[in-house]
Amino acid sequence: WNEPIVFELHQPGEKGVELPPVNEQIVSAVGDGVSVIPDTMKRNEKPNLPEIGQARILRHYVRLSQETLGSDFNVEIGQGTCTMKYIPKINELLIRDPKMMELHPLQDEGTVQGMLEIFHNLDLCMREISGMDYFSFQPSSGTQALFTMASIVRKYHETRGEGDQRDEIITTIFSHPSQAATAAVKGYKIITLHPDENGFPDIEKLKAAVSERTAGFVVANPEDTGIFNPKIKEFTDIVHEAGGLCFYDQANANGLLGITRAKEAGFDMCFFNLHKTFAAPHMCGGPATGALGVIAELRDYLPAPIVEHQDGKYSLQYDLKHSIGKVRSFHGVAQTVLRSYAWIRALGPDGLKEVAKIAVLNNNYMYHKVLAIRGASAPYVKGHRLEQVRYSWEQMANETGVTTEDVTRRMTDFGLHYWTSHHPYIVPQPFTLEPTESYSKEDLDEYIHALEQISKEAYENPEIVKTAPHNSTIHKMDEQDFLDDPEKWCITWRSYLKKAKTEC
Amino acid sequence: WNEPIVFELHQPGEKGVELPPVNEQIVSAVGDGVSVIPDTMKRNEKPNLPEIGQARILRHYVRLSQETLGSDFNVEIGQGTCTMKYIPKINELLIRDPKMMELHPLQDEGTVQGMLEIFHNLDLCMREISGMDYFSFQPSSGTQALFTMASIVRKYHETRGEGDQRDEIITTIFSHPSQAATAAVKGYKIITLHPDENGFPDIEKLKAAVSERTAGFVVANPEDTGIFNPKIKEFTDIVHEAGGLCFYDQANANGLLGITRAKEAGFDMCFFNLHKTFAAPHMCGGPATGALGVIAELRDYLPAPIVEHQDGKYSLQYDLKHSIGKVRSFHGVAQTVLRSYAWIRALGPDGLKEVAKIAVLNNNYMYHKVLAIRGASAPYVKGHRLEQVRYSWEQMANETGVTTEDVTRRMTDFGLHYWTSHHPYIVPQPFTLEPTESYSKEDLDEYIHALEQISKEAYENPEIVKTAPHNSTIHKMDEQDFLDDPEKWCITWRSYLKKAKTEC
Amino acid sequence: MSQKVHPYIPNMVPEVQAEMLKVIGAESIMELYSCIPDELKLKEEMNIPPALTEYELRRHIEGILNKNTSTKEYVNFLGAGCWQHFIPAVCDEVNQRSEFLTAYAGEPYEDHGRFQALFEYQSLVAELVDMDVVNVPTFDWGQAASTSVRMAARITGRKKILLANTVAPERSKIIINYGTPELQFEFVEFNTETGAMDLTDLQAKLTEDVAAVYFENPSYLGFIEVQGPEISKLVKENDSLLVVGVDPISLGVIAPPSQYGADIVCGDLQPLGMHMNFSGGQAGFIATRDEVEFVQEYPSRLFGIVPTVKEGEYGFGDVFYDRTSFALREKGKESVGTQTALWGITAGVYLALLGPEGMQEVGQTIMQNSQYAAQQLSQIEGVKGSRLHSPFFKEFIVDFNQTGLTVKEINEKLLEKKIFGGKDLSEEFHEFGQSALFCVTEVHTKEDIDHLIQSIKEILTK
Amino acid sequence: MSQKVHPYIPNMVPEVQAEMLKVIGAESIMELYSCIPDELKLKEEMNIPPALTEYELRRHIEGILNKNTSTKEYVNFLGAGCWQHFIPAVCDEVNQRSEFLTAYAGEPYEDHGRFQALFEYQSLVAELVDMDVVNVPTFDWGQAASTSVRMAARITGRKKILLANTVAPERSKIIINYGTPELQFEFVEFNTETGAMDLTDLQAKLTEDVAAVYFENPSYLGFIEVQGPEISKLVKENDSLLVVGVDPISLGVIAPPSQYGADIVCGDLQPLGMHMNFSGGQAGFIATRDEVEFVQEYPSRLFGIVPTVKEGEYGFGDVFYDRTSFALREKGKESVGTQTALWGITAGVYLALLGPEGMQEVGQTIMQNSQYAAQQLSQIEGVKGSRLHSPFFKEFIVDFNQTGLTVKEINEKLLEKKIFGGKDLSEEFHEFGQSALFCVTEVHTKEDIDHLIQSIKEILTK
Repeated sequence: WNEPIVFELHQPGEKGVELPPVNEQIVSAVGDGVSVIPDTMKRNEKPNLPEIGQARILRHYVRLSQETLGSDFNVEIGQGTCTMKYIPKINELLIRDPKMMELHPLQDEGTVQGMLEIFHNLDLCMREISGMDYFSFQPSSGTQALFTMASIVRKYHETRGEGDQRDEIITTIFSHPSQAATAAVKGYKIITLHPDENGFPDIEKLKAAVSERTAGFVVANPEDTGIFNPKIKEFTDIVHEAGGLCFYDQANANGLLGITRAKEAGFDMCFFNLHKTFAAPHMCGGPATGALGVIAELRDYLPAPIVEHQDGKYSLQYDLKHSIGKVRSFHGVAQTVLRSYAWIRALGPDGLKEVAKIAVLNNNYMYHKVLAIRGASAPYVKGHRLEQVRYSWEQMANETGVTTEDVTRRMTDFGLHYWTSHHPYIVPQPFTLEPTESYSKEDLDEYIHALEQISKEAYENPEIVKTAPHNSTIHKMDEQDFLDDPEKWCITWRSYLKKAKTEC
Repeated sequence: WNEPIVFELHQPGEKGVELPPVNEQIVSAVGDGVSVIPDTMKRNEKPNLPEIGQARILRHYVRLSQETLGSDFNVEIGQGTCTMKYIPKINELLIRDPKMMELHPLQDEGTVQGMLEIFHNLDLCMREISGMDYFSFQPSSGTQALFTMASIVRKYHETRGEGDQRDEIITTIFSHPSQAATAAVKGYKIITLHPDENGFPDIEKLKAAVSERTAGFVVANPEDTGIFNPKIKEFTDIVHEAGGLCFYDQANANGLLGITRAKEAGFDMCFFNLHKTFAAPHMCGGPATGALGVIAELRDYLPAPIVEHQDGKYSLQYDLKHSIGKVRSFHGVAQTVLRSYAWIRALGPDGLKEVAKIAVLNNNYMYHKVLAIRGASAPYVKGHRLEQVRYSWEQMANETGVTTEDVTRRMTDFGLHYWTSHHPYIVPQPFTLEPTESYSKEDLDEYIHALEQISKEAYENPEIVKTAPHNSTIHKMDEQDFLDDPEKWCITWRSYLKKAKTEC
Repeated sequence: MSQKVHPYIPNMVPEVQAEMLKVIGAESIMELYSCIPDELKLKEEMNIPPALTEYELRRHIEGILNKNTSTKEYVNFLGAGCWQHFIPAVCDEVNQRSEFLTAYAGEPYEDHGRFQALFEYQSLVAELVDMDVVNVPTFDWGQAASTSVRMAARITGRKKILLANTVAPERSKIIINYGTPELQFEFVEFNTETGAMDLTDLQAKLTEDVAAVYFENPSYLGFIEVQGPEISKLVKENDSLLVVGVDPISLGVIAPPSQYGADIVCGDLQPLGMHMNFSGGQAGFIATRDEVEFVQEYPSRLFGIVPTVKEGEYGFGDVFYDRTSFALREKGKESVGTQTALWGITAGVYLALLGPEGMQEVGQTIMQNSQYAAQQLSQIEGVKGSRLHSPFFKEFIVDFNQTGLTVKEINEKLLEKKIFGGKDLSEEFHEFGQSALFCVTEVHTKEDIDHLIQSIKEILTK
Repeated sequence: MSQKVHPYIPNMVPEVQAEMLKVIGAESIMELYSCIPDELKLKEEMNIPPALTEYELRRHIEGILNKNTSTKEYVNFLGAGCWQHFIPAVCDEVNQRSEFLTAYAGEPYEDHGRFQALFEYQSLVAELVDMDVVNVPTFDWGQAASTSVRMAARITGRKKILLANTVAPERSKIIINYGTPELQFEFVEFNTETGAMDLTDLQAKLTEDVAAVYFENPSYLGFIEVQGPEISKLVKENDSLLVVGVDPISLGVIAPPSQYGADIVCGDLQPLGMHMNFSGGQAGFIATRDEVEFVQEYPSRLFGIVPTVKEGEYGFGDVFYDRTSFALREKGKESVGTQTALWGITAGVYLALLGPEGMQEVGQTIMQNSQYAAQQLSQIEGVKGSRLHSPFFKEFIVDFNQTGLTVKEINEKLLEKKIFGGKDLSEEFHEFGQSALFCVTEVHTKEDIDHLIQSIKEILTK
């Protein structure tokens, strides 16, 4: 398809849907309803939205959907750190139950016992998986969970009278950028530890960093390199001794389920991405849930309410003494809570452990295969990778001029995703692959084969790769600064009409 | 995608879904359950089905779906006679209600009052639209409705002692082939009337054809040419005088809703395709419904049961004195009944009439535009077309060698459907377009433009058209007799493995 | 009602209409109807309620549907040709995809996916029935059986069809209406203790004008016809063809009829992934050997695989299209048209999901659950859990003659206990008196069955 | 439990594992975990119930969900930040498409459709709010407001934020937690008879350290703040920024805040096509003018349109990516990550469906229905239909102080009549005593409202 922008479909007079009409008797009783608005506050011109018949709108959006590569459609390995896994269709059916979709969050507790039971049951499961004592599902992404944890750290120290003194949070460079960013939002100075030559977090650097100003330590383990820090318990001990709290970004937990837990590693808090590790879909980027677990001592700091269960009755507990307040309206994204609960129940404890084991098996298989590709490498320690690996095309780039961005575009010609990775590009020419447990050996081989092919092309005929994509929905975008020059960027169609169209 | 055949995805040991397990106590009580089957009747080897994980199966089928061009995705004008119209999404939501999906057809009537009400309500609407007195929704396609009508014709004459004598059914060449085919199945000799030079059914030929052997007359009006027979009432009178029944194939009714009816034209029976005129989807070719209406006199010939309504209670009436028996199990395709009822209620009487009028407007607009394309024509009378037209590329084929089949393949490069038409090819190099009410002028123009472009190519560079498709899911198929030589045809994968693969 | 532009009809916009009429050269749309004589034009308004907006429509329809009580709310023991089975969510996802839902008769290129999915369905069912040719599905089992016996008649050039007397009565009605007047039908007696076909009667009726013998296995009454090989032998000796109808979900544990001599196999795909939908889920299949004399007699479409000009790529097309009524009108083989393609695709998804192990497992679980139910029913005084002595699959006759209550009465009382009892057989099979056909599948839990048992006990002791 | 291969985990097949381990050169999978010290390894089994098959899972979950009573069963008058509106079926169809459901962070090429759909959403909301820049949506209104005031603080270099005291209390909690410790917050008083902001108090608090004033319109309490232009004037005189939160479904009838001087507009998309989902449908948007000093302060992704090398073709990409925390970590603007993209796409579909007429119509119908409800309530003795005198949109305060009953008691009794009464305000707004916030939208029929009136009458006369 070469589908126009929705505004270009405008045909005055067409209609997409009819609204429920107002009752004539109501009109008789109250009139037109809008005259009560003072003139200054009335909308005088209708919004400049397009008018389009229903069939054409549907056609527009289903065509756009086909131009989108969901994980249902490809071997979704290339979005490393994102834990793209199979989204069970049964769960998608279950969340469309009107007994879920049509619930108002403020309904009387007696009328939402089922929903509260699901929240509580998932809480119980997450406790087993993490060793934590209480969970909140209010944070609606990993980033928001990180922010919530930073908020709890602050509240915790404030409650103890050390709010001003403890103004530093320590993180590592291979943890997700949101760890640093959210702590900074909460007013903290960030100390970022760089790894040792093997890619392990450096314990000496941590020792040097902690002090009476340390509020907390936040880290992913394994980090985005896929390397697990075996000394993690020593790390948390050091931070605890300095008086800080330790909080754990479990975005990379997929290789750890049933294997090792936050509690034993000495963490006070942790969070899991339900939309990654627990098989809720990514939905183009949310809504999502960052399930936040804390030890009993921190229960009263959680955002309210949390679900409690007593005498067979579920209730919402709003009365949390030190609560940071709220981070998201009402109860969070109930659908992801239901999906993840369903996923856990479909697997059971043994299945969860298999998830972890196969994710690690798949990743190590991939690791061995990718390292054999000409021009590819995986910096830092050999082996020791769990569920993902951050690789590098540094050699290929040096030898052929083909960069990891070129590979990104070329991969789309194979109908596959490939993501370079987060900033910062500490690893040069990076790419991050995370095969999860969802893909078969044959799937992995297909993906590996595409990488091999591109490497071959890069060495034999680099232009093919550099001018890619050749076979995608659109051609290569113009490389001028349409996205970074304020005179040229157009964030909306009306803006485009003002800026770009006038040039023509 | 270049998606393999599902059997090629086989990986021994993988599993697509788990079944509900048998209860252990049941096993204790009855054992393995299968030992009671005598050895001769036991299945010894498991069926040779593939073993595939759930994600891979889903990926397979969703990819195949993307390689299928549903009417949601294109300007679906090219399947003339099929009345491809907008399928409202609200109706698709409604049929997924468990109160519909999970009903057993033999449930106590008291527990399916809602379903029976919908059947009855649709019956009432169809009576208004057709002038008939009773409807059955048991026939599950147009063809089955035609067959049912032929069965009623036979039963009717048998009841009157003329079963053997009246052994001929008269039809016309531009009616759907199923009219002749189904009557033949019911044991009738078929008399086919050819049109006069203007494309109208020839009343003189009808007069010559009727006799005491005439059992019935079946016709579409307008026929597949889009030409309405204005003398239809004279036709039915002639047949009635000869003692035959008249039954009406309303597959082409989309231009007639609220304009003219079967009753006034003198028909004793008629049917409508709910999956065409009444906006139930085609679903790749069924399940569907041929809603069959009869005049009061023929009520007792209908297949049982029909729905009745008395004192606010709906019931199934099985006791029809002359019933032909059954043509389909239970009650027919309840989902299409619900969909069509919903569609009628969304339009109301005025909306239905608009459907007809706009379908005719769209078709006549198209007609004028297509006739202006080089090489295209519409045989028979000028004008007088209602909702569709059978066109011809005879001139283009003569002048350029490009045939209507070539155009079919080339249209797929534009992401559009184009159907040549039914056999027999009375009109040379035929194509049949039916734009329905669902498409906007802009949509029609897009389709017309594609035809113009192809005509241009045919005259300027015919090879482009002849070697099409260039840009479709697959390349042009090998033109050998893989489909007609018994040594080469492979109707199943196992057959392919036996025949084709051994050659390699 | 003023003419608001309806969301489904874009060209109701007056300005657009005017522009189009100008191109056509007409003053008004009604002018385009000048070919219809005035006396045929509808004068009055149709008596149909005014249009509802989407939200009103939804409330209206849901309001009506809420008068139904579904098998999700009550425990259901009805079968008799429409069965409640486990339906994997993936089946629904695939058949609700907009592309498959709204596609129709496209060509092998733009509809490649549809062709492939149907070819795969043919191939998967072929493995299940162990035969080489399977059709694009027809309306239902009744139609499949009807066409099967007509095919047999054309192949043999004979006109008489013998039907087992245990064939589902509603199905025989379809078969007989479809076959007459060209074919003659006769019924073969059965043993009322086992359900098995009376071979003596069969032999007597197997005259030289018999084109085919048709029976069902598992039968409508649930019992397994264990004389497959014997019947086959008699049929073959008479140069007739053997047509057998099957419930395909039984074929993981019961031998497919091809293995005991059937020439044509037919049945219903509904158990393989279709919701009951008040009977909207039925779809009939036909399977035969890959022999020209069989293939040429199919009225249905048959999709075959074809290489494309690119090596290693497959395309698909209609095999032997010229036999169909599309091509030959009344000279074609019966007729063809819209049938039940989407259910074919769905059955393919189901079989791919279950695989060989799954099909075996589901068959076994059904046998275990249904045997358990029959066993428990038999322990109730006055009730015979399975009236017939032969092994059965999924369904079985429960004999209530000794209870003093009619099936109708029992079912009414079961309804109060949120149970849909089995189908009342007292009209269709007088020989069994007050008996009912109960259906137990893999979806019934032990608790469901125990609830039935307990409820019947309570009803009988009242 | 023996290790059956799970349908979600294909490589559980032992033979495949062996092959893969051979490539890796390891003996067992656990060997790959050697990097984890033994003392960190979990010794006990997790106390989670054993795995359920798909059918068991479905019965289990549906069994739990059946304990809920939804707003489809009872008539609902709850709003307060999550509202029941008409949702066109096309919205659901689009957001349930497998492609959108399972896509994530693909590149502009293979995810072209996602980029375009989000760019279109931005563009459509831009028309509604009459501003040139709109972000890819964030979590909810609370987050959008939080970020808006932080943006204002960065733009002005000031640290104090004034909040209208009528801002939703739960929303203020989010804003304050998100803003502290960097920002200071102060509340501006309101007139308890009209809800309007106390301009004298505002003026007094508008000191030179004030970065922004934030109020909501229509407000949490439903009334329309009619002093928009006056407030704007005061704010501008102080070189502060005006941030206004809106319910976007009101913008077909109420002026968008940009038209009375707002610099930043935010709100929740949930009314535009999202089911309530027990609050899973929230999504926050932010809109500003197209000025560098504003654009550079967005933490969110902003998709822009870019020509491709082929003329007339559009591509899409991230505008000014280097401002984000992805690029700059703690030096970026706040943080970005997974937010609520699918709801953005859905809101786009909704706006495209309704068009200019529809947005106007829905706003008007809501006003008429809610005014009717308030009017009828006022006719009940002891009840004041709308506690405030000002015009309101969709929600209004119902004063029960004269009835002698608490809101809690009334709501409990309404529940018996299958009605969810309005939100109890007695804790959040003591000044209104026993009052409740009722919500009436276009989905309420006259019958629904009359049922409420009748029920309250019955409750009060008992």
